[in-house]
Amino acid sequence: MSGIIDMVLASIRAKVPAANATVRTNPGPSGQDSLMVAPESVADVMRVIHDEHGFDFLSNVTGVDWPDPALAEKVAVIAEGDADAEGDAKADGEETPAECGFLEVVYHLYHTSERKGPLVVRSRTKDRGEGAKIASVVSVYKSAEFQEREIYDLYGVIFTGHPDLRRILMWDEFVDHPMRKDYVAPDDYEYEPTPHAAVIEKAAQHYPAPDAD
Amino acid sequence: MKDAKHQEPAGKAGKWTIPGYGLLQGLFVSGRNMVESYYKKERCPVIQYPEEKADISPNFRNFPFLCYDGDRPETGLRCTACGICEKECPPQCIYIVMDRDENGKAKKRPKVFDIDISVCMNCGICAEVCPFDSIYMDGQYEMATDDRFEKLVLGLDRLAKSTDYHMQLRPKEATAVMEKRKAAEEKKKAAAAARAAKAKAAAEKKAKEAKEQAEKNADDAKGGTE
Amino acid sequence: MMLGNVEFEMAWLAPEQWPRLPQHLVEWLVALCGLPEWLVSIAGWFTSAGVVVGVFMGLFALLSLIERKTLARVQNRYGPNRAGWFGILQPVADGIKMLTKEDIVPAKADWLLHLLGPVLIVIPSILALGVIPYGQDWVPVPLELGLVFFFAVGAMTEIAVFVAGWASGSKFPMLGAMRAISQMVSYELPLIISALAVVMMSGTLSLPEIVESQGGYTLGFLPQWNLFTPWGLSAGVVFFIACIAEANRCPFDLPEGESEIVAGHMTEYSGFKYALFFIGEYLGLFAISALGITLFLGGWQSPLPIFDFLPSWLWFFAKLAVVIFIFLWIRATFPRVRIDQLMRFAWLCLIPIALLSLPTAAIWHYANKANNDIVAWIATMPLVLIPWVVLTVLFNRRLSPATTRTYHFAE
Amino acid sequence: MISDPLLQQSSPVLEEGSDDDQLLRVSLGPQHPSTHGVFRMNVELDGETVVRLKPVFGYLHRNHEKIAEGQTYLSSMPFTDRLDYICPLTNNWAYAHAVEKLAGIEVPERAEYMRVITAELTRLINHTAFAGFFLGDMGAWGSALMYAFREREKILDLFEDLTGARMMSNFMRFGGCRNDLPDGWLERCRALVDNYEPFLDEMEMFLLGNEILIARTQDVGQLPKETLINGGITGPMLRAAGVAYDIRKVDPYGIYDRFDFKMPLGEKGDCYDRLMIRFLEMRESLKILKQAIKDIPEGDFIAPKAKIRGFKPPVGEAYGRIEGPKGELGFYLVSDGTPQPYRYRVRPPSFVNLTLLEEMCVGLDIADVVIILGSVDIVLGEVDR
Amino acid sequence: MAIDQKLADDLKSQGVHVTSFEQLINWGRSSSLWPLQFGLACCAIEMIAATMAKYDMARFGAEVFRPSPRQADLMIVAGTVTKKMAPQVVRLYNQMAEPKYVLAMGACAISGGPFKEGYNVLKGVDRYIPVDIVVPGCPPRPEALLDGLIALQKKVKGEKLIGKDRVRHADPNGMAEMPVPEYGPHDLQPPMNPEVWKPKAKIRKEGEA
Repeated sequence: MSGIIDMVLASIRAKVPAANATVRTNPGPSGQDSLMVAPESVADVMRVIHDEHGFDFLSNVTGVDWPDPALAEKVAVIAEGDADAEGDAKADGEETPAECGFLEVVYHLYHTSERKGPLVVRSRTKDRGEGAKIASVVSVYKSAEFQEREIYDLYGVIFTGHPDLRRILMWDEFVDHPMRKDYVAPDDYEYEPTPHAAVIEKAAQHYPAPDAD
Repeated sequence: MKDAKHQEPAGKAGKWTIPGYGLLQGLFVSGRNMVESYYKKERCPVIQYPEEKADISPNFRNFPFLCYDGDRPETGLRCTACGICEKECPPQCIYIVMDRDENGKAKKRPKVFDIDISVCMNCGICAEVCPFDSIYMDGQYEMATDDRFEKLVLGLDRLAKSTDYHMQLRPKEATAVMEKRKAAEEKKKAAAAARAAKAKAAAEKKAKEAKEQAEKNADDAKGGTE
Repeated sequence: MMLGNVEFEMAWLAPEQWPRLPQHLVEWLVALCGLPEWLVSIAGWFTSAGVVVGVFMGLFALLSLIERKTLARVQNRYGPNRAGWFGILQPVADGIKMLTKEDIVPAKADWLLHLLGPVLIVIPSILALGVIPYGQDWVPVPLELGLVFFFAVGAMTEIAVFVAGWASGSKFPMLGAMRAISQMVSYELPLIISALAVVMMSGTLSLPEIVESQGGYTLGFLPQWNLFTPWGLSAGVVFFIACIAEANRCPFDLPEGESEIVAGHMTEYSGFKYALFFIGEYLGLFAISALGITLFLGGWQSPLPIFDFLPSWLWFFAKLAVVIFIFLWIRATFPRVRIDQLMRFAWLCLIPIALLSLPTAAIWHYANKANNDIVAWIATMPLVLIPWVVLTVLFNRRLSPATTRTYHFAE
Repeated sequence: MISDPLLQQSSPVLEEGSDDDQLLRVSLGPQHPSTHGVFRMNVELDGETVVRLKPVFGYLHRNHEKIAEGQTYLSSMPFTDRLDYICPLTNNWAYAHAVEKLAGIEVPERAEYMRVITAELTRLINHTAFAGFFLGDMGAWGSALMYAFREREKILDLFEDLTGARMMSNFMRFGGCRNDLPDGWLERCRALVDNYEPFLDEMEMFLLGNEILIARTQDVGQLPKETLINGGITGPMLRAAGVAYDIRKVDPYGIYDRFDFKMPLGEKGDCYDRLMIRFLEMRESLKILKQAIKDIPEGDFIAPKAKIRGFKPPVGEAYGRIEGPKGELGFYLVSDGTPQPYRYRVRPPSFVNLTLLEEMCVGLDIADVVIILGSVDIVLGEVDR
Repeated sequence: MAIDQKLADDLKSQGVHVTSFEQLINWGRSSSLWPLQFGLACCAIEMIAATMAKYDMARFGAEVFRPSPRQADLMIVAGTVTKKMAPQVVRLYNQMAEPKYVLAMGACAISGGPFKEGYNVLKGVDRYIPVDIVVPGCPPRPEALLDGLIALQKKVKGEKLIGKDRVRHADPNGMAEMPVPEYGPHDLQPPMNPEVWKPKAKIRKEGEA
């Protein structure tokens, strides 16, 4: 696996220097290391991966919300040992505002005819508000179209260059991004005979003195 | 596709058919199904539900029930209100209140045990995690009602079912559980006896020690006064 | 028993005359009351019409049950069996429910046309049923131009379906109506052309006479029905296929097209208006099958001379049952065709074959004049076989790539 | 509301008042007889020809991912049953596979065999039901569906005996299966497998030669291979176009590398090939089942060290995928070391397979749209999650 | 209108069946409940299975699944009703002709079921439309659905069509149209229809009997 990643990393560093590509090792037993690139050059990186390395199948695109960047550093993203990458990682870390967190998009790519994969590529937005932008890869991989719309819907990541970026799962009038960790679900408490913590709090608001009578 | 070895084709290449042959084949199959449905059970597997019922596998699980030993649910309930099932239940449809005596001491039995079967997802995780062989999955499914609020919350009165019921439902599992419980009980009894003996010994020893201590203290006191 | 100008005859009680018994009795009773003659015949007409409507309404109820039960049996089930003994009251229950159901007229609909649609679809079917010869002596309206009348009236259903679809004021009914118009107009052609061959041979447009012309047996056992002649075979097959399309039955039930356009022209109808569509559809099915039987299956003629003692109308209804069963069987089996395939099939396949059956019939006529069946068969068979050979070759060459499909297996 | 200029620039397709006012705009769904649930397509028709088609999702968006992120790893297992509710056992396996990758759990051999047997039976259910639903989409009056469900009931009886439920099995655990095979189950399974082949013969006779079906399905909805791969299409749909990509072969999970089976490949990739490939795949599944039933060893049905309660995988992330009956079913999990997953993501095959729906449908009839959607074989529980 | 039950029983034993008009109508309605062809989620598969060979709902005259709501009598809400779907479900209900019945099949339709914690899941379809029969289970077995159908038939047979306590749809003022909720920025507007949704609010604090 690392063989592919190193190969891809070398060519990306040569072709798309702006991508700031680094390798992140996975601390878990799965050993699926990933390639971290800058958000605005994701599409260029994908173009290189698709055209030069033959990864023709983008299987999975998904978002992850990291309101707490310290946790993000702990999980899944331990920078690789060599000095070069370390420097990059540091630079990356400095760019990330520590207090506001960020959104991450993870791509899983495969090579269908040579049966290689997965190549995990990830990218982080600058913050979780206005700056949550990532270049869309729909022009390279059509399969990202609906998945990117889903990430936009549920996480609020704006994919620049997406042909039809609308809400996909929720209705168009909906304004929140429900998969974010800080999303608060609408208060539609109702009859619930077996209540547990969250429900009880809501119930108390709905019926100020539930047992008054 | 470098290493995809193509092998013999599976299509029906080169065969000539007359138009309409496939349609006639279709008619033949449906016609055969119709005719055979009159005399072949396999072609007419209808079970006329309310009158006759399909033999459902004993493993079938629908909603949970609580098992009690003996013949009175008030006393024999195996449940200790530990709350493990309440915590593990994926849709959070179990609600338990521990029964307590006047001093607030837990009586190790539920005062309230409600399962909201309008939410229950029949997953069986409660039965799986229960360490006290108390909660099992029932095969009862005829629960249709027109009152969602009153009839779909199962309280202790509707949940508690005797071991005989369990035995009837799943003899194999129930027997295994009974044997296990019996063994455990015996072990417990033995352990209890041993513990009692030990406790007795300890108590004796303690008493002895206390006595000695008292004596010693008395001695000391005596010594002190001297 | 000589009262008025109608005489009671014991012959009325013969099985052959049973269907006309009510008419005779009413006429007799009316005449008994001393009413004028024109009133007697009007009463007779109404009664005979009432018999036809009554019989076919009863058959409709029965068929709606039999259809559900046959479909169920094909699908390895029992079908309705709770309402009454063996489910026999299921149509009654359906009828009661339909009658007592709310009638919704959508806000965007044209209420008058919305009402007219289902009514217009039932009337022509009943009218068309009037000219069919059901038995030797049972022809409700013995018209000289029965066949023309039948087709003229039958064409009205197309308008009714379109009215229903258009008046509903919504999209799926509109699509259904458009499909219905194009389908039914295209299939009128093969239907009429194939009937024309029969007219050519029998030399009459009167349906009772067409049936008469099919009497007799070749070699003493093979009935001389039009279907058992080379030209009749090809015309009959075309007629049967066109029948299915005209009756909007599967596999040509595109106007209804459940999986595509919800319920087509009936989408916005509820309650009894919907039931009327149902009735219209089934009565239309009866009418067109009855015509097919009249034209090609010898009408009320019995298939073997030894069965001649049975009343002729019984034979008619037995044939009707068989034809309807084939309709049901087909419905239980086939998927639906697509609209362009449907049209291409009509124009490129059915109409040429139907047209070819006309010269075939002519050749058969002249060859038969020499009173030599073998010569007639030899002379006409090539014409009948040509379309099938062409079709087979085309089908295997171009239309069916299935014969050239290959599937590979990879490790 | 995010006021980004990018969002205002909505797709040209939705703009009103352009020069195609003559088009008929029809919304197929969410309640429509052949959208397999609550899928919706906004179709613009020129006569009956599709000019544009926009799928609308979300009518069954049940927030599976959000709910799973709030509860333990085990609690999500019964929820996976409800993703693709026609084939719950493969969903179970995919999730268990991902968690096993995440936590590095070994699965005992008997459990692997049990998984293969149940998964292949599930594939049989899915493909059989597919044939039935597909014919239903084409307007057949349910006979094929009835025959399919007649056989499905037999498999469901087996499942009920094994897992305790007809559909929502909740059977796999991290490191094995929940319970062992009941007595006599394997014999019943073997009998079923032996009787399945005649049923398949009958179905093939019933369907595959039918000229109407051939006319309806051939040369409908085909796309070039490269487009399909680029569009993320997986499963029988991709193999019907001749791409040899089956995860059981290219990225073998479980013990699939031990079995002797092949990947059937089509040539054109139209709806007929998709139907045919599924029939051929069922025969391959029967081959696998026969081998698995013969070879299944005695032993543990779950790894002895596996934890049911209080399961906490180490920090890390994993993407595990299996070949579901509908295509690549993947689970992406991020663990932060707590009993709840930090991120839980399902990569549903039927959702991604819909990517190219518009490309396949444009220029064809509305009746073709219905059968193309049928040939994609979607299940809304999985599309919207 | 009502017939003396004793007399009717007496006559029945003599082989004479007496029925009132009301009973006849109710019998017709209950024997011909045509469901709307409308499946939402997992339960829909069990609903289909209930119409198939092994269970055969057709025996009750209820296999005619009508794709158009105008011709359907019974809405089997089989599966999770999401908030995005809820307006459509209410609209379908409104489009059905009276008398119409609703059968909530499965946990999700009754109360949101296992998915009730979801932000997009309606916690029970009875928040917007009146439900006649609920069939618990996740999903209920096909037999359970048939059981629910039989319960509904019983209910229909017992309906009073005239008099003071007549059923809703026999009352000219009976509410047939339910207001359709609208999509709001966070939730549906309104989140429930108070005319229909009258929970017996029984709220307890955690750990309270």
